[in-house]
Amino acid sequence: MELSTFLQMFVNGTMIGFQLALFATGLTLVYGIMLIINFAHGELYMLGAFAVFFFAEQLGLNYFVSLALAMIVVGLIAVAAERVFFKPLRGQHIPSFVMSCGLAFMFQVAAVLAFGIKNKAIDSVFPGVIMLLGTSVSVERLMVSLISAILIIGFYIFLLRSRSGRAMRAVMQNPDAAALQGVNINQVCSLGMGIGAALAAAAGGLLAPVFIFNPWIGPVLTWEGFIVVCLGGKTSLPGTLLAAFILGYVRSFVTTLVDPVAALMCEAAILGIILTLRPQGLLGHE
Amino acid sequence: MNAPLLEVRNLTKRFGGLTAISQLSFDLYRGEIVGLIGPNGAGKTTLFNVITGFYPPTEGKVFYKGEDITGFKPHKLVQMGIARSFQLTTLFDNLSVLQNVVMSRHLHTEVDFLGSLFHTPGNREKEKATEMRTMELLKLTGLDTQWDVLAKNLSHGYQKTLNFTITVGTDPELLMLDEPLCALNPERITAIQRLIFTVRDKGITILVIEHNMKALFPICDRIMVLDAGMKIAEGTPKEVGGNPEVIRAYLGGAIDVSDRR
Amino acid sequence: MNRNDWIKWAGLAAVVITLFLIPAFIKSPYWMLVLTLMWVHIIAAESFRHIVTVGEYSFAHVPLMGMGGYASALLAMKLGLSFWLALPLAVLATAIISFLIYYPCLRTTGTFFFFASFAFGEVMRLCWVRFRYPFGGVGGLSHIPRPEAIHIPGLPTVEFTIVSHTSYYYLILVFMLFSLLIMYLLDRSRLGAIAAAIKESKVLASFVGIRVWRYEMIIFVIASAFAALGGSLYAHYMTLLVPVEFYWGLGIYVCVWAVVGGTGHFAGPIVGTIVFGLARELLRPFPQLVPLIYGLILAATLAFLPQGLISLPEKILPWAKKVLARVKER
Amino acid sequence: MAFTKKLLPLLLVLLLVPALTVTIATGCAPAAPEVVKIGIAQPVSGGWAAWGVPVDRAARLAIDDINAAGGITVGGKTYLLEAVTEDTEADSAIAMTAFNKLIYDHKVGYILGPMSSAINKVVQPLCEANEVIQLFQGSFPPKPDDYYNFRGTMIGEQMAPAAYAAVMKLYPETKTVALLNRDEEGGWTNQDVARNVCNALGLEIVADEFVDPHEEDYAPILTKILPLEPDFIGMGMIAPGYHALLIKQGREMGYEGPFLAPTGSDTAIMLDIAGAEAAEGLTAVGTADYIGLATTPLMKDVGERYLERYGTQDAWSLEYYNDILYIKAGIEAANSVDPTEVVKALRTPGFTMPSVYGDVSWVGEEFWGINSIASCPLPYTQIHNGKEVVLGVVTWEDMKPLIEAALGK
Repeated sequence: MELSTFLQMFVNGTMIGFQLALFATGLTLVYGIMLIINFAHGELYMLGAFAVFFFAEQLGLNYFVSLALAMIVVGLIAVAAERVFFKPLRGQHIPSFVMSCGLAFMFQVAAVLAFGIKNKAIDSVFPGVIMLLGTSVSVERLMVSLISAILIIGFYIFLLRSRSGRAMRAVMQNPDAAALQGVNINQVCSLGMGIGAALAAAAGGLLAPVFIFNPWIGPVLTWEGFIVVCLGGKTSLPGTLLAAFILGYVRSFVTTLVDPVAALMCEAAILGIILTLRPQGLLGHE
Repeated sequence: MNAPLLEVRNLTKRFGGLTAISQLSFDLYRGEIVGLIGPNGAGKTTLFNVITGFYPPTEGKVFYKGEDITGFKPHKLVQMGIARSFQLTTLFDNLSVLQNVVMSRHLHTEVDFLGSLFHTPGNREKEKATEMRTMELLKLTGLDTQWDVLAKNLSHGYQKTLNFTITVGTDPELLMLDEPLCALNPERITAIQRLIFTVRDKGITILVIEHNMKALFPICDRIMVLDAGMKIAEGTPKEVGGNPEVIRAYLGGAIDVSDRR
Repeated sequence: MNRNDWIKWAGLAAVVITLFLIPAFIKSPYWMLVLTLMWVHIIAAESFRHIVTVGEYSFAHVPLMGMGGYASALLAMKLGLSFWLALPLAVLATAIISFLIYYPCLRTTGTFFFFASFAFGEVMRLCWVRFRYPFGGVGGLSHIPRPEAIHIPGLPTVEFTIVSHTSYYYLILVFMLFSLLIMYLLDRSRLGAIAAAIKESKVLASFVGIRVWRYEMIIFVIASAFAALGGSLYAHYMTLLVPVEFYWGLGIYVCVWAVVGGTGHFAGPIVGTIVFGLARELLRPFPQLVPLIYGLILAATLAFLPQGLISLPEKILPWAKKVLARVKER
Repeated sequence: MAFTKKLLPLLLVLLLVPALTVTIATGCAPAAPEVVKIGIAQPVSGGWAAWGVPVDRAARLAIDDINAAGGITVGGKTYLLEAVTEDTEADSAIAMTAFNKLIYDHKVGYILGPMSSAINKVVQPLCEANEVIQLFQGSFPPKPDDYYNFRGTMIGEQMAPAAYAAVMKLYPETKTVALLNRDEEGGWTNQDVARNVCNALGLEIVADEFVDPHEEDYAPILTKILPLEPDFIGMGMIAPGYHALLIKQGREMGYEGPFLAPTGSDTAIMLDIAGAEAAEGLTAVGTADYIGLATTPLMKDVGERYLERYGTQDAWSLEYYNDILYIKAGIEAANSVDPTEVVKALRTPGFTMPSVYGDVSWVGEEFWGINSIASCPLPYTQIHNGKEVVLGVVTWEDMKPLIEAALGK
């Protein structure tokens, strides 16, 4: 196999990695703070895509403005959902998981009623392709990766520097201790849910011009997100990044060298093996 | 003197850098009550966890009745007659007191699977027998009045007692108690002290971690003092109480040992 | 037997008789089908609860149900075995496979177990997709032989064809009642008690001498065996198995039925399955709204009935009593 | 045990609930005498709704047209048509219940569905057993004993040959092909046929791949295909929208050759997603732009009314409009609304029916042992600078030799 093909596989993997990373960071955050296995996360991605579609295509706003708006709107929706649906179930894994399934159902119906069933797409924002070493890199996806990276880094800075960021980390490490130190758990939960949802919406909005979307794209993504989260170690954000790229490369290389189903198999197998040999995940703590 | 029941031979446990227990050796003889004291982080609970196979030791061995039991699984140890209680009271929270203690009789109720499946008369008798024995235990520990209360609804003192009852329920020969007296009011303390004696009179050997000196010293035949994972003193309560090293390391220490919360 | 027991047994008898009489006053084959499928789902949900009794939630359960279907379908199609032989063999085979799947999973607990079981179940499911021989690939297995007719001297032969809804109804009803009975007895047996103890505290359980690992495995294997029973019945009823139908879709539904019904109580999953199953059929005129209604039922239940729908009577009985009392006063 | 006290009374209640609801529900199923019910069993919710809803829309449009025109007159008696839609969610169990409800509760004699070939294997025997005429949308070929089962739309065995016939007309110099298809029963069938056709045409198959029906990132699979340098890429049954993505990403990765959509394309979506530049030279068989590419006045008229009623044109929608026309023709010919009579009429040799493509008849006996497929002439189109143009029409006669080759007969 020539070098170019190999490079192409590498590029593809990196792109997938960035997409998964941005999506799964929110999932990890929500799990880390609230221990919610949030099955509705993929629906938040879907809502993000539709929100951008609404603002950019139907209202004709600038793409980046609509992206920001989408993040805010979806974030607020998620905060409301957290307050109404998840608060009573805090700390109970399975009930909150089931509740999130219910939420996912409702979001899907909402999207169907609002936007119909047809596949939607929005015009490409950064058309064009860069060719180097016989490898093609779509500018669009490059920008997606770039913006994802910026968002993730920004989120990390927020997490490390800001006061509420530190509060979040405290809660992720040890909720009880954090509560004792006077951290307002409810606030942190809402904030975490909001930010997690905003990141999901950002992923949705960023990929809306690259891919197509309909009300049912959520669940599959959610499962991929879970695989990433578990692999990285449920509450470890660096772990999530690592896992996202590992999975990206596995997907890219196995699909190209074998076939797509084999790629799915590998992902599931890796997850199972890691979870059983190192239950806390790659970078998770005991 | 007869052969020791439990022999610990230069046991060492390191977590990464820090050494929780270093080169610890001691013997326990049948029918004695040995107290294990030491400041927080002296490695007392770690010692329990290593002996009961929670963590494998870094070095050293543990012998029980002359047999090497290093790293045995808990249920194996229980079969051999070693029982332990937990510092943070662990109970079957949503089961009644009776069910809790019935569970503790697990090894001593031979289960006929089909019998229990179809509730045959024979099986009912067995269950009756177990419940009788359980009620005896509850009478012994004074929980019989609350046999049908859910464990989680018991007062702290009674939860400690139930915890103790469960350990006794497994018919152990060696009983390892982790702070059975901490945060209890005086009459509960005396009650449990009396229990410890009754149990000892049945020929059960007891190793007990406790911070509450006032409560501990009177019941112990021997006291071992741990500091930073090392045994710094051993002897009768009187000797230990008078040992200047101990006083420096511990009794004179910052923490007020008489009522720890 | 005291009065309560009498009521109990009378009630049980009444239920069973009613179930056996339903075909007499429901002539619609469509509703026969709906109920029959519901019985299969009840087997699935109840055996799922059986896993929950030790405090774990398994996502390999539905793939294992599918495995039961595939096993008996393959035995019947490739080896030409009779359904009546294929069924027990499939249950056995699935029990063994479930052991292999849960063996690694049991190193983990809680959420980790949840996802580990998902991963291994998914690997198994993808095997059906990946290997066209013998599993038939994405298209799955079709034209699975139906059960052979039952000949009992002196009675009319019971045929199993695409239109013999009643005989299927009875076949699956009998199997459902059988598995419910066994699971109920297991639940009350010492095994159930041990499961409860393990659920409460694995550590303490091990320190009263319970071999936690072994008992968990026993319970999981039994549960998987019942799931396989359901799967096999489903396969020979539908005569079609498609891998995607044993994806997380049904997995989530089974979990939802069990949890919304109430896993703390034996009858919980039954309630859940029936409520959602009927909701599904009664909402047929508005297909788009089905998920919405599901979501609402689910949210309302989790919010107001933490113990599940099963605890509804306890919640309203006192209130009802009050009302009655007030009525009496007048 | 306290545990069991509540259990059984409760069991009693809750197991009686279904029984009661059932009795109530079954109590109400009246069927007005002068109405002919037509069942539509399609996925109208969930991920496959995009496939099922056009059927529902087109069928209801056709039924309303017929009723507006005074219904169907049989033996001096006028019948109106009535549509009954039941959701199948593309799930075999739910589809089975849907068909049972249609057949036994709604007592319909004619059913449009199902969409999925796999599900058809379960419901088709049911329709046969209950003598219900079934117009099936999947791509699975008929069997000789499927007496009540008709296919108003093209099946895989036709579309692939038609498509490659068109390609050979357009690109005679083609040597190598890459076959990509949807990893799903219909896709497998379609791919098998495509393979045979390509072999028959002497084309070398350099890649033979399947992708998940809902896959959106084709970069990895394209990385596998493109280095093999195919002269063109056949996209099998990959759905409109998804194959637009495939084209877009293929262009991004530097593939210049033509694409082929053997099972029809949806130009609007195509241009919207892939853009005119990328879509240039896309060859498709069948069309979604029934107005712009109308081959008959009826087609144009219906297409326009579909657009104005539903605000969109759907790929493969008017083929389902045809289904209703066939039923109407059958009823009139049989001069009875009884399916057993109608099926006889439909099966009379040389029976021709109106369709938006003009008069058609049931064909296919020489290949599948029974005449069950409507011989719609398929327009094959190509996209040239942002506009879809019809290059010609593939008729049943054109297809025959290739189908023969495809089936190795």
